[in-house]
Amino acid sequence: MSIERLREAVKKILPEVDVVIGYRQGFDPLHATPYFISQPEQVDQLIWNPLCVQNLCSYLPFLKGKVGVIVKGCDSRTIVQYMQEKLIEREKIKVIGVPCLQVISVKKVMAKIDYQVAEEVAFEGENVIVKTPKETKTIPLAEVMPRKCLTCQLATPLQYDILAGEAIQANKPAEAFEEIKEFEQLSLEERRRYWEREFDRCIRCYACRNACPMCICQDRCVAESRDPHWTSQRANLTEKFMFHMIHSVHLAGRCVGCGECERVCPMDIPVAKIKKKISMDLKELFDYQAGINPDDLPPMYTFKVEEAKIKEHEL
Amino acid sequence: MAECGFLAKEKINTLIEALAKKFQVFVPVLEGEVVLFRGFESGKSLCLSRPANLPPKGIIFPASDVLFRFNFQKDPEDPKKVSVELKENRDFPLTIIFGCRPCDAQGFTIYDRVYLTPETVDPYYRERREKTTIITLACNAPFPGCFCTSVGRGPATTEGSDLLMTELEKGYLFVPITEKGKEIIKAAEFEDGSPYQEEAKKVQENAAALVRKPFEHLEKLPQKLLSLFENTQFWEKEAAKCISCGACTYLCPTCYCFNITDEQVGNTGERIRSWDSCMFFHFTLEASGHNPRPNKYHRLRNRVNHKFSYYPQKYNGVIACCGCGRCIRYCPMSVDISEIVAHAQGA
Amino acid sequence: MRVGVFICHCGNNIAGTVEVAKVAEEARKMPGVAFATTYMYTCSEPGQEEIKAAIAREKLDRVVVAACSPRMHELTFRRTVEKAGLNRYFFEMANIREHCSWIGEDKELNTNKAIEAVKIAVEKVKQNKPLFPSRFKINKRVLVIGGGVAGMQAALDCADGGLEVVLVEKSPSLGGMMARLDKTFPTVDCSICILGPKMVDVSQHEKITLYAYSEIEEIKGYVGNYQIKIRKKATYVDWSKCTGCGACVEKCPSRNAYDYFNFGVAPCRAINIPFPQAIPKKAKIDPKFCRQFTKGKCGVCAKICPVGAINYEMQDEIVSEEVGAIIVASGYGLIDLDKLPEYGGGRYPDVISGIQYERILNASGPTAGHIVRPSDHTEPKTIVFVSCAGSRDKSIGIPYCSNFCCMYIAKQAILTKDHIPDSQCYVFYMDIRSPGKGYDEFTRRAQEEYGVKYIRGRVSRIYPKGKKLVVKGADTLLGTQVEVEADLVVLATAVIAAPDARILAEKLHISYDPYGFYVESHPKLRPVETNTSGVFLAGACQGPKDIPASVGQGSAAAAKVLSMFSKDTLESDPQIARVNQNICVGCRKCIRTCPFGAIEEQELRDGRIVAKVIETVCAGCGICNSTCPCGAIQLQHFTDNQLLAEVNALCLT
Amino acid sequence: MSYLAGKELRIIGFLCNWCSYGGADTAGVARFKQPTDLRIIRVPCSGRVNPLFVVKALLNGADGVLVSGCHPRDCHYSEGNFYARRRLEMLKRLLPFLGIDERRFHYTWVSASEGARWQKVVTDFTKIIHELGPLHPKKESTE
Repeated sequence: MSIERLREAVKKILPEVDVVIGYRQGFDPLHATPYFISQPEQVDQLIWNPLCVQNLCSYLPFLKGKVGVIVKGCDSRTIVQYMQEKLIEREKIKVIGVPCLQVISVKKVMAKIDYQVAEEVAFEGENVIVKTPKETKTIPLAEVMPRKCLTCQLATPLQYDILAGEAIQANKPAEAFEEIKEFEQLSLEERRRYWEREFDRCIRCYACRNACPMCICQDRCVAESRDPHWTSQRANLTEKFMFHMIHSVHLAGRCVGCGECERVCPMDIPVAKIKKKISMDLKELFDYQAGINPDDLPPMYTFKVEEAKIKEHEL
Repeated sequence: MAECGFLAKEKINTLIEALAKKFQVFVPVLEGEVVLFRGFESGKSLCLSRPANLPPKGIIFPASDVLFRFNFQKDPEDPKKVSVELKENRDFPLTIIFGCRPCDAQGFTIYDRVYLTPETVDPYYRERREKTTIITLACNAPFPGCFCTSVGRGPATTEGSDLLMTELEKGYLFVPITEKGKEIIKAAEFEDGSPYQEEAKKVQENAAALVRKPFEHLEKLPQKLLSLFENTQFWEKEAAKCISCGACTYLCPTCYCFNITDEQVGNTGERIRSWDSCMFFHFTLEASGHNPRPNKYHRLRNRVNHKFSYYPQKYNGVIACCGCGRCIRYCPMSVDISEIVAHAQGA
Repeated sequence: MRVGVFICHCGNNIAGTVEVAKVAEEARKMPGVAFATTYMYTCSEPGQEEIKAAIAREKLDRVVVAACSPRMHELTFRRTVEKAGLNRYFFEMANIREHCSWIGEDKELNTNKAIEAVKIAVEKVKQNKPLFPSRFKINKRVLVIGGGVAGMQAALDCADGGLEVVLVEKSPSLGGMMARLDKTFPTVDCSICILGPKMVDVSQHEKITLYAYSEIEEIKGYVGNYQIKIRKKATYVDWSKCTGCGACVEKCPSRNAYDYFNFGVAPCRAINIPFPQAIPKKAKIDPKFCRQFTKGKCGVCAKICPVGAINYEMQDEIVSEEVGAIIVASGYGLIDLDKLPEYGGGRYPDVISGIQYERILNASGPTAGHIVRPSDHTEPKTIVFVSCAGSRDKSIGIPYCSNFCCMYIAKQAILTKDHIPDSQCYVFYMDIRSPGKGYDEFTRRAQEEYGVKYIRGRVSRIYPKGKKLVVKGADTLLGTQVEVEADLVVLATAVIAAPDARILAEKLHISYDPYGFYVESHPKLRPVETNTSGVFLAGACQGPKDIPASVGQGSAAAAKVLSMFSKDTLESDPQIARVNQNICVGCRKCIRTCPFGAIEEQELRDGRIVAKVIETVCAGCGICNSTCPCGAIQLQHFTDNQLLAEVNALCLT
Repeated sequence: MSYLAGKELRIIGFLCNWCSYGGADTAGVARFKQPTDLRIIRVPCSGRVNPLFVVKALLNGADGVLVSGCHPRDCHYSEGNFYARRRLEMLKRLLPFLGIDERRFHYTWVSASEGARWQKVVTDFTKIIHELGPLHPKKESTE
């Protein structure tokens, strides 16, 4: 898809909305950053490439007035989930859909370039070319794909008012939760130690929470409140573990798998894994996937008198 | 002439092994893709190739510190009579922070002005600070987002360090900065470092030249920022993409804000001092439910102003930002404080 | 905080296996506990006095009693602390009897368990907040669902008590099942003769509004203030004009309509009046059979009707009523004959159900009271009654006893003998259940005076042989096989829940058992109450019942309503959900999950949408509380912090 | 922990007031002997039991957690246990993923009349927890 078409689309809807949320280059060529456009002249700075990773929909519930937003296929599940939960007024939102086959994981690129400063970044065919003071490195996009892209089924967004580009078909295998099933091969003890090791790094900066499009409590999160007093300020494992359980349980049946929680973690904790496990179970239990059908009901907020898949547990 | 020492690369571990006999030594290690400071255990391999994701500030200013424990005792005769006993938690071991970066070390000097001002000395901080020796590794290249030279510092600034090491082709040059640093040089086995000082100087200059300079001339900045205080439009624009998490402040070597809570179960409990962040809504939430900084732009404004306006005004011009770039590098939305400062200058 | 802890010996019930003195001693060490003691019987008058005295003497502001189950005495002690000037919710109970002293053998373990039970209660009570009930006005009208004998009794008692009653009956006439019976046991007096006057009283009572041929469409609101929507089904006859003269029925050309009132013993006309004593005595058209509807032309009744009451265009009508309480007397149903193939039910015309036989016996029934076989209208000489036809039979999911079959079989046998002196009745039975007053004597009379042959055993199968039906069964007393060649077989078909009992239950928010019978609040002590306050039960909707029991419950339910309405306002339980609107982020999840529709949106001045609890509707389940992600909505007296305090007390100390 | 170390383990039960708490009372009235480990927290409805209470208990020192409510369809509030069933099932499947044996958490339905059933539930569950042993061999310090 050409950047021109996107800029056109933005220019086209700008008069109808207060602001359009897109991307521009961040502090270096390897980092894109959300861009709030309210003036036509800003549009020239707008960019679109696999570095545009952030899920811009996360801003929507907190913005008043009419808003335009650039939405990738994966991000569009956020819109759908907001609709399910009536967290946005869809008619107040102008969704500019962008076809997308993959973004890239900046963390993975950083690892490939030894965490040097990226001076230039270019995309050629299936590669991303990164120039650092030391070297110029050509990296196949496939090698720096974030996990969510590996099983992406939504090359074209589920929801859009304008599609900047041609609708395209996803070219990835469907989610089979291999990663989860693999992990479940480990012994209980190993799993326990794994999480203790990972959560031990948590500094409770709440980046995962605040970047999560479904964490709509934000400032009111129970993780910081004293009433209710679910967690203390202790920096011990129990409290860190508890916080991540709160996040995961609150996301049960709501997580749209955008992976923001994991992407933004400065300590590189695989926090999306737990949510994915829950999503896997709820899919099996209730044949439910968050953010696919606007008319669905999140499974934790409804029930059936006879639950086909829940058997009584015997002791 | 300071008798500086030189050590071949492969000897680094031996050095630390030796130090570890007398001190508890914190070293940067690799966990997954994350570099962070952990207590040294022999066999553990160091990661000196890049700055730690999380600066070592927690070693002197813990993320959560039990200041004291309290214990209520009840008179078995008359349960209405209750006495309380306090146990302070203040005996800390001699400590070495090994391999942090100049910016990390400077962070502590920012704290010192606050926690060691004679009229309000923080005993917990002082105790740890005095017992800690900081061995810093100069950067021989900048890292994504960092801008130390713009805030009047550099990849080899010595301020805050006790001993500055520079990576050279064959090994590391150790230049003592303080008495504590000299002690280390004396204590351990070093070759004479003087022949390597030239090479070190070059390495350091090269590095400094490569560091990006998003802004300069900070003299007028404190005043300028104050004049922008009421400019809601400016701050709302800058804060639009901020998601108000605490990554920037918790990863910041100069952020020193804390919260104090008592946690009691049964008759015993603890008073805990834990990191807090001005980016959080709860930071300024008052008991009444009123919050003077209800919006994220209020909070971002405070973070910028604290570092570039309030602090320098209080402490003769010293900027409370060491330019390590972590808040930029790790910001979920790539909010760039250096860009905001530049915008402020231009506004 | 100054918590007082009172540990009850309960005679030896607790002290026998728990060292109460040790519990008190440990309690004194607990944070916030200012006083702890033991007492022989804390719930006794002096025991309560002791608590009051201690509250005053020790300046206690919270009280914990460690004794029996709170389900037993929580209210008692709440009143006690209230009398002593504390808020009644500054009280907690530790159950160290049912959950401790009575179930554990090891005294040391029991004592320790009791100590921890006290610890939990102490930590909880310290978190408790004073709560105050609010009062709300009640609408002193009552809705009675079902115009059978139970419903009518309830309606009349309420109306005589001065209440306005709305009576909704889903069939075209009052009377229910009893109106179909010929005689009643054990007095063998004419059913309709004793029921008729009641029906008349109901229809003429100025305080009773009767909606016949109507059903409950929707129920909104809460105890004291319900809004009811009633569907008046189309009869296609303007009842305000219809005089019940019956001319239309005479002339109706469609003669093969199903006769619901007579359980299809014989067909009836498409337009009909269910029975001579029907109230209201009005005609109605069954569009399934009426030619005007099926063929689109006929109109005979419209031509014949002297008052022009026929209206083929009539539509269902929805009317609204407001009431303060509801009595459910929706009655029961009967298992279909074809559910009993081994008895040839549904296949052989001369195998009929007990209720059908009642209609055959009845002088105003389709056979004008002459006992004839449905197949060839000849008089049967040998009649076999099969009891427990479906009842007490797990294989078809009816393990329970239908309660009154044994009795009506005896009655029907006696009546048969009266009608046909040279007839012989046989009864196949499992047990004869006749515990009522004069009941057993009655069944004996059937055997001893009327020569009814009772055979103890199940019938294995029934098959036709020429004009007769062979009934094969075992005589378990003689241990022999028996075969009876019968002219007519009467099956005492099992009593089941009314067809749409479940649908109604869901509208009422009351629970029902696996068979669809409504569940009372307590099987012994609250037999006519339900768990939904303001909704009461009467008659067989709660389980198979005979007439006197149903009438008794009708009156009981009425008495409950009358006593509830003896006050002008009701006190609402303050243990309900409350929203901290500062915290609420308006995600609406609580609204979606509340079973009672007790939470609504509210827009604040700053435009924020937040949740708001309708105090009188909230039942205090706390689903919203566990649903709310930010803990803004908290169930009072069971808040997160209160429960966390209990968890922490157990985990962290 | 002030439970009798060696003899008991820490087992916490969340019981709905209307059915299971009554069932436990019924068991008591009938003197149905049970192991003493269980500590009961009374809640109005199983629907009140936020799965996070279970997590909180297990993370902070409980060796087993039991949740018991009214049988489906018998909920005093008509729907509470339906929500509980979904949420607790989700949790039961999640726990082993975190390395906590799912047998340490059991949820079931016991009515006020099922004293014998309650006795069995408590006895069997306690037995299982004792087979599994303590979840926190050395209790973590609070720093």
